[in-house]
Amino acid sequence: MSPLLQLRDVSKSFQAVRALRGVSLSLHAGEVHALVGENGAGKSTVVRIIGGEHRPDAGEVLLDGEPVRFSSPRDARQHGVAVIHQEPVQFPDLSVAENIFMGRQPLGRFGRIDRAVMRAEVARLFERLGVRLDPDRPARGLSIADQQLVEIAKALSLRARVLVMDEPTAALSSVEVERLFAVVRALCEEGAAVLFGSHRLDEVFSLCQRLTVMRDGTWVSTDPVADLSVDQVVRRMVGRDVSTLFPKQDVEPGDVVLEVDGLTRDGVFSDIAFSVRAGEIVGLAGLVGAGRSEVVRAVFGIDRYDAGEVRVAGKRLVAGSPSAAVAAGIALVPEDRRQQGLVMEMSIERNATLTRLKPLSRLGLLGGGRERRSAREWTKRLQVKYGRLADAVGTLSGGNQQKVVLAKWLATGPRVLIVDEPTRGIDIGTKAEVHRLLSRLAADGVAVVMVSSELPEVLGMADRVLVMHEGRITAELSRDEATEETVMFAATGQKEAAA
Amino acid sequence: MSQLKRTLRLGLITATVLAVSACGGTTRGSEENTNPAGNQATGQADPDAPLTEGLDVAFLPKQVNNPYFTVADGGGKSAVEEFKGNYKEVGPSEAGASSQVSYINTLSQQQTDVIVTSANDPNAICGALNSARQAGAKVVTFDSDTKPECRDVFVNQVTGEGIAENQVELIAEQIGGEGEIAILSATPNATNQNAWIELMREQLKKPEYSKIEIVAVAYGNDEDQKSFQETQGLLRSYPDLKGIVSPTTVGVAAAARYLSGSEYKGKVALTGLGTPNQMREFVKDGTVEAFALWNPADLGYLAAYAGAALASGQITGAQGEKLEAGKLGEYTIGEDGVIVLGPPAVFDQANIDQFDF
Amino acid sequence: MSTRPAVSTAPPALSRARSVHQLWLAREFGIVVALGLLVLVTTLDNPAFLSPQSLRDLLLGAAILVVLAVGQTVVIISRNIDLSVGAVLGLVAFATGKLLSSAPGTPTVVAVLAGIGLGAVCGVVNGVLVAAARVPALVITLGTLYAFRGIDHSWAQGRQINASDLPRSFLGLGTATVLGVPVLAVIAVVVMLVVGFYLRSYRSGRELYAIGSEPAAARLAGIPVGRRVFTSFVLCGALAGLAGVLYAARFGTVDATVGTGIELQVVAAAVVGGVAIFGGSGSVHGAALGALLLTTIGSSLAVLRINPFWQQAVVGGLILAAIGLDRLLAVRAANRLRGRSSHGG
Amino acid sequence: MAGDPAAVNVPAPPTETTHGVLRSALVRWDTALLVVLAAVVVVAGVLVEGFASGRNFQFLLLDVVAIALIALPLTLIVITGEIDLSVASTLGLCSAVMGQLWVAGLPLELVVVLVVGLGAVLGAVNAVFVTKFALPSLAVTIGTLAAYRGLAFVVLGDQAVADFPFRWTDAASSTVADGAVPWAAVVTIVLAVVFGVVLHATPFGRSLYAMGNNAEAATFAGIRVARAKFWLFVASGAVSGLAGVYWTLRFASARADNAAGLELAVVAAVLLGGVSIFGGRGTLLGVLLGVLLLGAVRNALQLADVAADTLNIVTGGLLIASVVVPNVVAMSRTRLRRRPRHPA
Repeated sequence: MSPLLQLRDVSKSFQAVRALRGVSLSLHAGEVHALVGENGAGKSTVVRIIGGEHRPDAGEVLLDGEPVRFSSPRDARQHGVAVIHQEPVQFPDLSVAENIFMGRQPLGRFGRIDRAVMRAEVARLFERLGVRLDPDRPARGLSIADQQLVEIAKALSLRARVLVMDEPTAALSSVEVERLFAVVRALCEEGAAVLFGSHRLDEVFSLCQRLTVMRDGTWVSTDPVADLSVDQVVRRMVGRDVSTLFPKQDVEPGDVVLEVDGLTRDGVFSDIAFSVRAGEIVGLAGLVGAGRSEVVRAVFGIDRYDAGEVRVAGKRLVAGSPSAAVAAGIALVPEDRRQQGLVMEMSIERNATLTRLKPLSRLGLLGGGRERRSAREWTKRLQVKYGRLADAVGTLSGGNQQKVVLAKWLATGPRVLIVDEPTRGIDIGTKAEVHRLLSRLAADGVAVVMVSSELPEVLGMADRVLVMHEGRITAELSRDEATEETVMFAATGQKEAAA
Repeated sequence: MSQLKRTLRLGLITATVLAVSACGGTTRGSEENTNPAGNQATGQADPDAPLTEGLDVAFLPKQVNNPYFTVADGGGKSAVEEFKGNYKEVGPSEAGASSQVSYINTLSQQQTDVIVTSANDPNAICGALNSARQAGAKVVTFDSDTKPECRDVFVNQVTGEGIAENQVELIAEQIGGEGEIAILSATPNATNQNAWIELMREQLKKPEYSKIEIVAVAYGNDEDQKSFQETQGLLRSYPDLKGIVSPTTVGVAAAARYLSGSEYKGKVALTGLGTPNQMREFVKDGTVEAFALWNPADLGYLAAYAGAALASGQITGAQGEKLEAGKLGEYTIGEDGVIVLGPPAVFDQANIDQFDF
Repeated sequence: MSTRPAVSTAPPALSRARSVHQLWLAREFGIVVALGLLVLVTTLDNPAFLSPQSLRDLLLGAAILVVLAVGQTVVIISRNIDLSVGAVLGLVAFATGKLLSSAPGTPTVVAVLAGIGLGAVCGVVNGVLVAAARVPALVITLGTLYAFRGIDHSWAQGRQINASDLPRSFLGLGTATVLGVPVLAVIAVVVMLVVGFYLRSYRSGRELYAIGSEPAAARLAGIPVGRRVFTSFVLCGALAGLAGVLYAARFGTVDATVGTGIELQVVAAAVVGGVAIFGGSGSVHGAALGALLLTTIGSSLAVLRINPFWQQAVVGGLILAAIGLDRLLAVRAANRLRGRSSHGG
Repeated sequence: MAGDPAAVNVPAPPTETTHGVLRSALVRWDTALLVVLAAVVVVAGVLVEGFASGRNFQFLLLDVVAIALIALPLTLIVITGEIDLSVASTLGLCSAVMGQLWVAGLPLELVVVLVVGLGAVLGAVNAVFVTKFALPSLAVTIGTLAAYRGLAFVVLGDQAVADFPFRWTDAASSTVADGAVPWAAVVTIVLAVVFGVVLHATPFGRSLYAMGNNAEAATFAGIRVARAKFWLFVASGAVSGLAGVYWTLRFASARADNAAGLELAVVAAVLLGGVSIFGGRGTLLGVLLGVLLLGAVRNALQLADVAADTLNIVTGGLLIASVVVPNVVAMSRTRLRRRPRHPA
């Protein structure tokens, strides 16, 4: 049978990065096709091209064997191709129902919107998904999981023939996941084709018929799931043996540097307690939306917390003040590089020195090339590849951008380094550099907290792994205890205290 | 440095400055506040000197695009043409107190011989006017004056007494000599308005007006909508109001417009100072019996001649000097260099159609 | 584990929604209350304030501001602003006067349509500059505010159009009443209802909210953002034009300074009426109520013989109070919603 | 591959390119303004009688001083992505209070200090609403724009206080060594230097650009965004108060309606000066040039007897052009650069 949708050696680049190189992929009616690969392997780009957000630089997309060139997401949807994004953007002020039907609300007489029908439609969709959300509530304040469900409902409402899901289950509870799978299977029986991108291999194996592995923007392999084992897949994903990838050498942990005690932010996370010693790397694992980033944000003072306290070297830290945190020697390499890590419009130099303006100024005045020298020194140490220091940091590749973020923080000589998804969306080479860097820092006695969704990374780097689920720490695992299984168990909350 | 310290220090500094400055500072009345340069009529007048030709005469109204001034300046234009000068009108598009200054500066920059202006603020333009005069310009004010030391001559449309008399007379006969009346003025500090209101109160002290009482003075700020609302307010707050006097063109027009569309039409008398064109309709539909105004065109006309006479050395602005003003005939300069145009004209059913301004 | 479904029961979600709705009710209800209190106080002081005549005056006074506020709302909802409405009103008012005085035969309807047309043209200018050149509306409309006013002035050249120059039929529009309700007020209400209906019940209307609420998502949803924004400015301009015609009809005397600085009141009315200055939420009837409140304050100050200078200060206070209140409600709602979801937590 | 230095030269996607072009355009913006200004001066000097004279120069400076003063702090505020529309009303209220205090018989030196202090307080009110309650500065300052002007009228009604000592009123427009440069302008220039150094050469100033471009990233870098904005609004208020003192003395008249509507002129000047309304971009020099350009054009046209109406059209046109032109240029360049990348 001819594939419903097909990519034929598609390539795509963004300024410095070649995101895809000659990727081919085919989806057949009635199949669930898994797309796996590390972050930055190019999955999302594939998804976006199928969804009509990007147009390929080379190669073509075929629908029913016909070459198509989607001009926009709406265009793609009109061709029956729907995408569910990992972190959906929604209209906070509008009702859930309108978020689902925006632009295609059911019309009554005189072309006016028929709200009754719309509400009924939504109710039916939610029924089918087993979701209990009030269609009339505004989208503002929905949890990531709920946003996901709304997106899924939207996709269903499109009666799409090709459904693309990018990490749809990342934030869902297992019950919801089961429900979702039921729906997906039903869709396939109705003749739809589903592309299912996920990190959770267990889900992939239980749901999908075929599986495609991508790495560094290239196609690696496509096989029936039946012929594959988890180990094979993982090895194909990382392209080398897991053990060799993450070189964290053991160091004798020193005194406790960072202590977090009963930290609670109502409705986000509660009673978070842990401590980190000098020279230690503590991994913070869990699913998207489990509250990991929220915890580190609170520790660093970006968000306030309702209860608990944070101590650095025994001294209590003022709540809600990043500058106080910096003064106390904490550094945070945030999750969202483009939004939080860097000021994209500013030059590499300005970004690299943003955290040290005071120390770099003399008599309160900047200048005399002190910034340039400092910037040059640190970008050199981290081997940042750039044209001129005056270039906008936005022109660098993801990996080099991340290095600039690290540079600006390492320059402050932190005692506690918190890294949130430090290698998200950067290429394998740089990734390894970052990992080496982190373990060297640990060796130099810095206390490191690493939030990461990439299990291999966590397992490889961390001396201890804390696992969070829905705002609570559900397990603390030593290096030996921590395995894919134990972590996933705790992360999905399937057994409290999996350890 | 901590917020607290910062604030403390700030406070300390302020305190010291205050202390220092408080003692031995400049207080009100401790110093002369008039410009020594602001001199009165100087030089010798030569009554027989001919009007110089080719004088540059510039009209600077409170605000260009204001119909009243457009008419007045029009009068000035015709005068300037009569004595073969060069007329021009410049001015700000909104009547701000200070907006006239840069125009005065510009004019003195252009070596204008005569500046004829109506002051938005008696003080704000004084400095500029004086520097213009030092640069050789003659300054005539009309309609609203500045401080006397800032101009050579002030052409007053009419004496306050004249207005007050006329207005009280009009309203008295319209309400049949007794009852409550209210005044709808322009802005609370419009120099001439306040003077007139005072004089009207004086008038009403006369025995024949003993039964008439001013119950309120409202301010419409010479804005249509405001005057509208104020009129409503008056009629509502004073149920047995007999009449309204509005000695300002904008006010009287707005009031008339409100009355003509309301239940009070014909029941409440209205008079004031307005232009025939604005009031014609309301006189015809019976909302207004009669109202008054001087002829703005004549005002501008006279001002232009006064300026020319000054520039030609005919007059210096000293009291008692005589001024020959074309078709308007001869005028005598009063004290403080004030020239009075004459009593206002009254417009009613009978004569209104003979006027177009 | 098996407890999870139990957690995700309908009640919390529903009650949540209800409370959210109540918040919005409260928002507009608040204005009504304020309005009521104001009227009450004034009436106690002076019963005449509730006389039919005075009520008629109130409606008359509010009508023009309401029309402008409705137009402004449409623009603000899509995360823009139009500061040029005052200038447009002035320009159109004068143009209408000019038209009718030079061609007295012109039927009122034609005059009205012409005015709306001219207003729309001004709206097109704004719309093109904002949507096509992608320049912030604040800056553009600040510029066109100067420009339109300037054109108005240089056209008027100090001439004034008086009631006597205008045909009675047209002036009638300003004073006529149906069943004791001034025609102007009727027009304003109709405009409000129509635009409100459009925003509530038509896709393009909802899309304006969507654009204001989250532009990125709007593009992703394939909404033609540029075109919608453009239309909103044209609509706003057209309504400003209509307001200009109504102004001419009501006051009869028109010169180039008409409507100077009214844009402030208009924005104030919208904000006081609960329209979020950064788009996404708010309603035209809220804005209309805001406009009514502002005008009522004006005339009750006049009736209470309170120093009229207080008016502007009060308006300013109201704006601050309004945005403060909205913020408060939003935060409350956020806290109530924070973290709760269909699967508990 | 990502690390390949050559890759850096690959054209960036639209957003970055736009920014890049814009910035490079803006680096030249000051120069462009300077050229235009020079051109205007030369042309006017030749064509317009009375333009090229010391006295006229003095008048020109006197006219722009108030705008220039207020523009200084406003520039910093706009660079952080906020805006303050209440400046002119603050000026008015300060002027009104100045009148009342003088009438009350306080020594003028004290009055001046108090008035500037009042300005700072009024600015602090804005600051509290914007930083503590996290309200949009646009809405807040539209509110205080109305409120402060209203209070000014409440304080002084429509009266004018005019009997300030001549020594003081004269000083407001007197010039250095009786030349063409007014003392007021000198004060402004000194303040401009201060603000310029703060903006361009101190950690504080640097952080303003960062928060203007991306407040979130600035916060994550440990920059105290709220505090910085707070003090900027206070400064804006204080300087507006100072401008109020100048205005009152120059026109020898304290009035509630002083400088009504001036905020538009100031914002226009700041934007013409090349400051991005979105924040993150702009230089103080550019703004000063913008102020001078607007002033020079108006002054020249006035001398050429161009009607006030036309002046407004010109001002509006300049403002629109100053924002539209760079944008259009940027967009067209982006298109040029991107075309080859779409062999469709």
